[in-house]
Amino acid sequence: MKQAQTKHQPKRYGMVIDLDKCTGCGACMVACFSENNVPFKEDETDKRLSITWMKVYKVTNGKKFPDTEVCYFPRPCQHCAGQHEGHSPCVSVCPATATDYGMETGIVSQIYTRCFGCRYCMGACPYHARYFNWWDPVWPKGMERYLSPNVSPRMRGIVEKCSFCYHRYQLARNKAYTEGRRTLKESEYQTACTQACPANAITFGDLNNPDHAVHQMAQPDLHHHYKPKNPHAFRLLERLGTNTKIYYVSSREWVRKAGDNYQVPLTTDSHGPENSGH
Amino acid sequence: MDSALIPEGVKRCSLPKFLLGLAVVSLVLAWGVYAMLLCWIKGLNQTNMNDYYGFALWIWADLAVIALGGGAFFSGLLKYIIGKDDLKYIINYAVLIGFICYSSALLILAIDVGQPLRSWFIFWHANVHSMLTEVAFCLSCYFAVLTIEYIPLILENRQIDKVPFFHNLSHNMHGAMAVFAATGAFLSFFHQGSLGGVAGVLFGRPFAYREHILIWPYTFFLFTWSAAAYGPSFTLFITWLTEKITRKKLVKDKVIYLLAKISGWMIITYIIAKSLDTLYWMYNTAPAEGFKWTFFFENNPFYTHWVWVAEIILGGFVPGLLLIIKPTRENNFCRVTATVLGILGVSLNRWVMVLQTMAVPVLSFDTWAMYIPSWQEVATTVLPVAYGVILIMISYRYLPIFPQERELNPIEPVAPAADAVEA
Amino acid sequence: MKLSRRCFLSLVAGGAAGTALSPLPWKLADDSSIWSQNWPWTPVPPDGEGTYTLSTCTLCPGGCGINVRKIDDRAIKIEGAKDHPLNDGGVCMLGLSGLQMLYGPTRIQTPLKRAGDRGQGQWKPISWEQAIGEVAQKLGDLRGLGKPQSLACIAAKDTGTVGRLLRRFMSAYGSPNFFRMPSVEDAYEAAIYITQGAIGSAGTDVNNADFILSFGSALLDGYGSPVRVFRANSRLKELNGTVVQVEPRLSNTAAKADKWLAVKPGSEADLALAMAHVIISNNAMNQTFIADQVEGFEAFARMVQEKYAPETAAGKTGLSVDVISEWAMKFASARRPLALYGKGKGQVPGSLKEALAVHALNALVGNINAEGGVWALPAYDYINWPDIETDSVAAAGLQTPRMDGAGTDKYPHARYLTHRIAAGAEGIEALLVAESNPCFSLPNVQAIRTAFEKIPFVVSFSSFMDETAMNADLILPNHTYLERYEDVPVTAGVTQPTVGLCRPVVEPLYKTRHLGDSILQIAKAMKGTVAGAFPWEDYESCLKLTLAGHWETLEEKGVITAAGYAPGGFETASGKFMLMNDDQGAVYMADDVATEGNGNEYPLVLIPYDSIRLASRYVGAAPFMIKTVSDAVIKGQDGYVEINPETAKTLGLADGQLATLTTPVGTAKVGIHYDEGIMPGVVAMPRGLGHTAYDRFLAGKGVNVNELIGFVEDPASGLDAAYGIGAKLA
Amino acid sequence: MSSNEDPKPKDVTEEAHSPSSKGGGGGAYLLLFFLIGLALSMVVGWGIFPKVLYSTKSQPFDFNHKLHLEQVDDSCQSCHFLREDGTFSGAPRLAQCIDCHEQKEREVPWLIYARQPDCVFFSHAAHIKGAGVDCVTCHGNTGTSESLRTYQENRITGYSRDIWGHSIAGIKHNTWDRMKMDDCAACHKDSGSHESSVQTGRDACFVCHK
Repeated sequence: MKQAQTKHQPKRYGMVIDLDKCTGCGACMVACFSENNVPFKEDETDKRLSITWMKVYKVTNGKKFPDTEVCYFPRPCQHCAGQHEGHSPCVSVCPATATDYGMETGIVSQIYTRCFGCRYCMGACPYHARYFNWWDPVWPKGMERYLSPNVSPRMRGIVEKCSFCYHRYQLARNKAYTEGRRTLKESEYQTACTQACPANAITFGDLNNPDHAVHQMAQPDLHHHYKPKNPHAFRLLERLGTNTKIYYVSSREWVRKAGDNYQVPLTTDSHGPENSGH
Repeated sequence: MDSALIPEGVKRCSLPKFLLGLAVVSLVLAWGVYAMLLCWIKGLNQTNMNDYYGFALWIWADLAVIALGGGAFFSGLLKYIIGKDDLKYIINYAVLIGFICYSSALLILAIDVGQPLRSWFIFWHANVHSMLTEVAFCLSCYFAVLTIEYIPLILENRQIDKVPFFHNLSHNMHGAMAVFAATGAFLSFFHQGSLGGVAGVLFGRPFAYREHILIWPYTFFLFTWSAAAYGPSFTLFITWLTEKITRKKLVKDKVIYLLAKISGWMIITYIIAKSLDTLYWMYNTAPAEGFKWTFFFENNPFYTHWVWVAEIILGGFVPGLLLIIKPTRENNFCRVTATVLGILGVSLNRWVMVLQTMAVPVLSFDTWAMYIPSWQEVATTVLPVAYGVILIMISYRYLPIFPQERELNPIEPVAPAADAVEA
Repeated sequence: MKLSRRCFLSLVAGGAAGTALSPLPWKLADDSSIWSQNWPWTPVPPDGEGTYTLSTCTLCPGGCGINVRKIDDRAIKIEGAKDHPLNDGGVCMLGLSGLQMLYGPTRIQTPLKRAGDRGQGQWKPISWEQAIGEVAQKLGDLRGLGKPQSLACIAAKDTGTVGRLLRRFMSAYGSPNFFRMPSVEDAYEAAIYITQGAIGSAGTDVNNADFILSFGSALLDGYGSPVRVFRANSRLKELNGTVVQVEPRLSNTAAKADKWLAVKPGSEADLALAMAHVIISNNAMNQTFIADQVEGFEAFARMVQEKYAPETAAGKTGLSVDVISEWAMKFASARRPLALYGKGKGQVPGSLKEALAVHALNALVGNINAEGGVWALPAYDYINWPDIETDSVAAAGLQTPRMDGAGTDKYPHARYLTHRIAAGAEGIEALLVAESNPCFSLPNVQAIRTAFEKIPFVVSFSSFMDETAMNADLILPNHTYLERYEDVPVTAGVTQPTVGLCRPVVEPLYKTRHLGDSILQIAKAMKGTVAGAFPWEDYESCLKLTLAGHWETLEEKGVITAAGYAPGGFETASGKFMLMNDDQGAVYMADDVATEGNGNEYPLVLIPYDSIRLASRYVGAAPFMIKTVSDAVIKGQDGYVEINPETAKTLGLADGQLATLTTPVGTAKVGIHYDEGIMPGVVAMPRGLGHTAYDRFLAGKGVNVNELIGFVEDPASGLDAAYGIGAKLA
Repeated sequence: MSSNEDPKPKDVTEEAHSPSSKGGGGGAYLLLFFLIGLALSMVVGWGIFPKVLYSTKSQPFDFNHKLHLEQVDDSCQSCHFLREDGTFSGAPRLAQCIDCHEQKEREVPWLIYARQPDCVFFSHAAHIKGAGVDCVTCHGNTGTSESLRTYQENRITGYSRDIWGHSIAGIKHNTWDRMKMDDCAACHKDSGSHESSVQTGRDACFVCHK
């Protein structure tokens, strides 16, 4: 494995989202829009043409009034590691190396200037976390003044997605370097959605670091592709073997089932995930 | 007028009539070109694709034409490597059709990418793990091969052939043709396969995903196989169509039957393999990823079980058997029907592998996504067809594509203008 | 000939070869793709020095602390202020979108004078001198005619230096007709006054309660100080506390609550009193509190026994007797139960009966002025200005009764009956509108707009071209909250007196002026006692003098709280909590407030609901917010209503189809959205859509529910108590 | 590939021989013309094209780095410094100039030779503090220059010519001659920084991109 060659324990940034706390208010979405210069159009009601790196799904238990229940699923890019580190559905298929998997952070990157818009990665992503710029991004006159220089605005004809606010990591490291440090504190690198969440439903940190809250909440099992040991935690479509870094926690069983279908009982010796990589 | 350019001993319609026909097709071409420019200048918002349908009509068209163009490499393989010498009477046309199909595929890809100016990154910054990279390389290499195979045909134009340099060039190229045929077959094996791989490696899309042999999913081999099987059918169908339009017999039945028979056996064997693959997927692959196979054919208006009936029975076993069984094979109607069914079958297979894969909801709380192409997409997909027709018209008129034409259509001293209705 | 052609060919061949061997094709290929990576029409945000400015958000009454990230002089991101007593780093969608308003296309960039007819949107830019002059002139004339009372003023709030400056101006000018935009505070203030004799707002200690019984309050959609309530809810999740939501619709709050009690619209008061009945008959109330601090318990007990048996309530609410009893007892037996009043974000005052009933529940479990309960919060005392010397004109004007009848013998419990502007604006000769959008957010806006047409002179101080500004004669644009200083006293349910400081994050972008300064200058221009009432140089000095000692703390921390504040005893005559007296008796015995439109003609009930993804007060939702709105709410330009499939099918309405929604007040084209989360017979529509002003990202999307719903006056208080309206779909 | 197997081709060759024998002497001509074409295109490609491709702009005023360097005590960092938050100040703002100079009213619109495109995240902190790279490595001996070079801008891309380098062939002699991605990558490789990219086996894209 490549980690071996690096001098130190690599990071594995990930998220734990408490679905009991999440209220579906959508602050995470807008925090993301404004942090990452996400463009907007006059009509955003066709959700399949609407760029939302962080998207909140509304899910119901399908029961009739008054037994109906609703749960909200915030869905950023899942930053899949795949069955062997870095074999994400999208990274493996990009023909021009425009999307990459960073061993140091476990973050799936997207380089807008490298991407030439073949959209293969979008077809590969089961979470619909990737978005194509069908239009040129246009800001009403004057509004371009709020654009952040830390995130490059995207041009028409390329794919974009959640980056775990990677620029915040870059800036935090800048600060660390100037202070003669090489390591970051847990609080120094937090994503915009995590920071904004009014319900404190999102937790972000290094899944490899036992001191970090995400590690304690999700209890990833390093020997089984980081499957959560916390019985209330689960990952979207666990059985695809995408080995994602977004863990969801819910006390409601129907919610956990909605997140990852348990059509075939999931057992650690199930060969399902193994089949999914190669 | 242009009689000097027309091959000796064959009859062609009058130039005005020819130009008229050309003009009509060119109108369609122009429509397609207009749509193409719209997509390049205004961007892909001109299409009905969306974030669920990153791949749509265009990618299907690519997969389909390349499968149908498979006749070129396979008949090349049969003639030069396996030694089915009779095929030399149809191979020119197979090459021409292949050339058209592959150039069309490349054109469509050039429209399909969001940043055409950067499309060369696929070569320059290639990611060798990506099936699409493999496609790009093999596709363009094989297109080069097809061009090389097509050139001598052009050189045989009466006037060009007069130039000794070109004459000798074409003559020498003939010698090397076996090499090119071999190269072509080799390249085709990989790009046909990698096109299958494009869908087969998507482990995030349980509907398309297949287990692997080495780095290649089953669909890799199925696609190569199906291209070799249905490609010749397409060649046969186009030949038949040309004969109908020109009202001439252009290739001897013996040759037709031979190719039909081969195509038939290839189809049958392919469809059996395909059925096994499907069964394995239904009862192993899909469940392993947490899905019951029926899920992929429910709760949506279009993709139901009839898809399989159409693809495997009507598009597979039926044409396969029709072409294997001698009486039906040698019955014009049955044979042509078989080739048509085959063409539809393989096209449907490519459609399903691309479009249904996109339509299926993977997240349990997501819904089926349906899609109807915009007129710009349709126009740009029709564009290559028009272009193909034009290329065939010109080639047929000025090049000796069908070696048996003169023999089959001896010119009577007095040529009644009537028989000269054609493309 | 042949030769030359071939020579030409070889020339070309040589040229091709040479070109290929030169950098030209390769560099061009590279540069053209680099060009496509830096298209000149794709903006490149200039980099610079990054800084943060601490301020306070004023886009809703919540008063959250915000920390605005800047690059050089550009504001690029709004974040929640860490360690702020209300939101501690959290921030809602509206707060996050502030920059789209600051830099947005709907900003009014200079004083404007109406050129065409009202509402035509034809304006002539004028100088500030002229603008101030014209207002002073007009108002001077009115005083000259001896009818200062014909000047009215509508504002979002009456607290803080700006609110107080407006009121002070009205008094000095001589008009009693200052209006505050209606809100649940109106009813809460009345209830607190009646039961506790205190003048002030209600603080709800959600942070320390362990059982919250919410009567339709949108805890997770912007009720009170939104982030504060969110945090309280999350805290309850951690401590396995309980949230019970009483509402006809599966709102976000109901969805996340531990129990959703789906009741028929308008039956909340009956449920509350029935629960009181259960608690009393089971002797589950807080005996000591009742004994020591409550007056009129017996009378109250008798009243609920007579009129509010669970059986009756069961019929009215649609809940079973068992459910009512079960949750009444759970409430009573909780350690720190808290019943909340106020539907949605609290934009409609609601019925006094319901407010009292809910307050009574709190009294029964003894959590009035107690930790985890409801506190009476006095008006803040940091504004001590000299009394106004009024001249005879003003004195006379102030003697005239308020034109809405608030505070009169008929409606002693109401301070403002702002909705009445719709009914009678005849008396109004001139109107000042500050930081509010009555032409959009008051019920029955058609009536409001007609009333506006009757008002000869309307001045708007809006920063944005909203519906009210569109219907004004003069616009004196205010700075946005990101360009100005202002004190922000928070009354939205907080238990500690809290004042935030809103401060300029960026220099004013346009030729706008602080509302406070506009008032000061108008007053000064009017000379005499009016001018005399405003001894300050400008607003900023007024603010600093007023805040005096607090100023430094605010500058540094951005907020001050009277930490450790605890309310004293009750200010009633008896010094006890007045659970029941004759006034209240009358209120309790009165019938429920009915909706407009009888059941035969209007078989359905339309209820508005609040979504935290939409803004329905002064400012309109920003593009970012609209982007997040579900396609089950707006699709294209059409607004969709939630309806139970069962009901829809009986009406023959298919999911997704368009239909006509008719109420006694108005008609609109709406889309049908099947939703199992809503009670049969009810249709729901969000507030905040259907704007006619603002930009193309907001205008024309969906339907403004205020065009379909009117106000219904609570006989007891005169306040608007409409919770819905009869409706029919076809 | 044609397969016409009849005697025709032979006759054709015979016919065809006559014209070609006439044009036999043409061979030399053909070569000549070929060379002319070759030469011309070479001149265009290597000589004219680069001149046309770049426009030249001169700085607002001629700045003497050498002179300033003698005046200040903290060498380059005196004017080009890392801010507290770790970001790099870049070309000095007016605010810094007026520490020594008399008040000027507006910012100086410097043309930045080393400006990278927007997609690049370059961390001066990482290079200066982290790796101890000195300014010269990338910026050359600007510090000792007595006047400013003319600024050349690529008409198509808008890039400063320093990025591609002044040799149109892209040949570099010094580390600072070129500033393309490959140059960054090469240096990173040599300095043995983490091979953290799955795809390239070098540094992950996000290390230097935003």
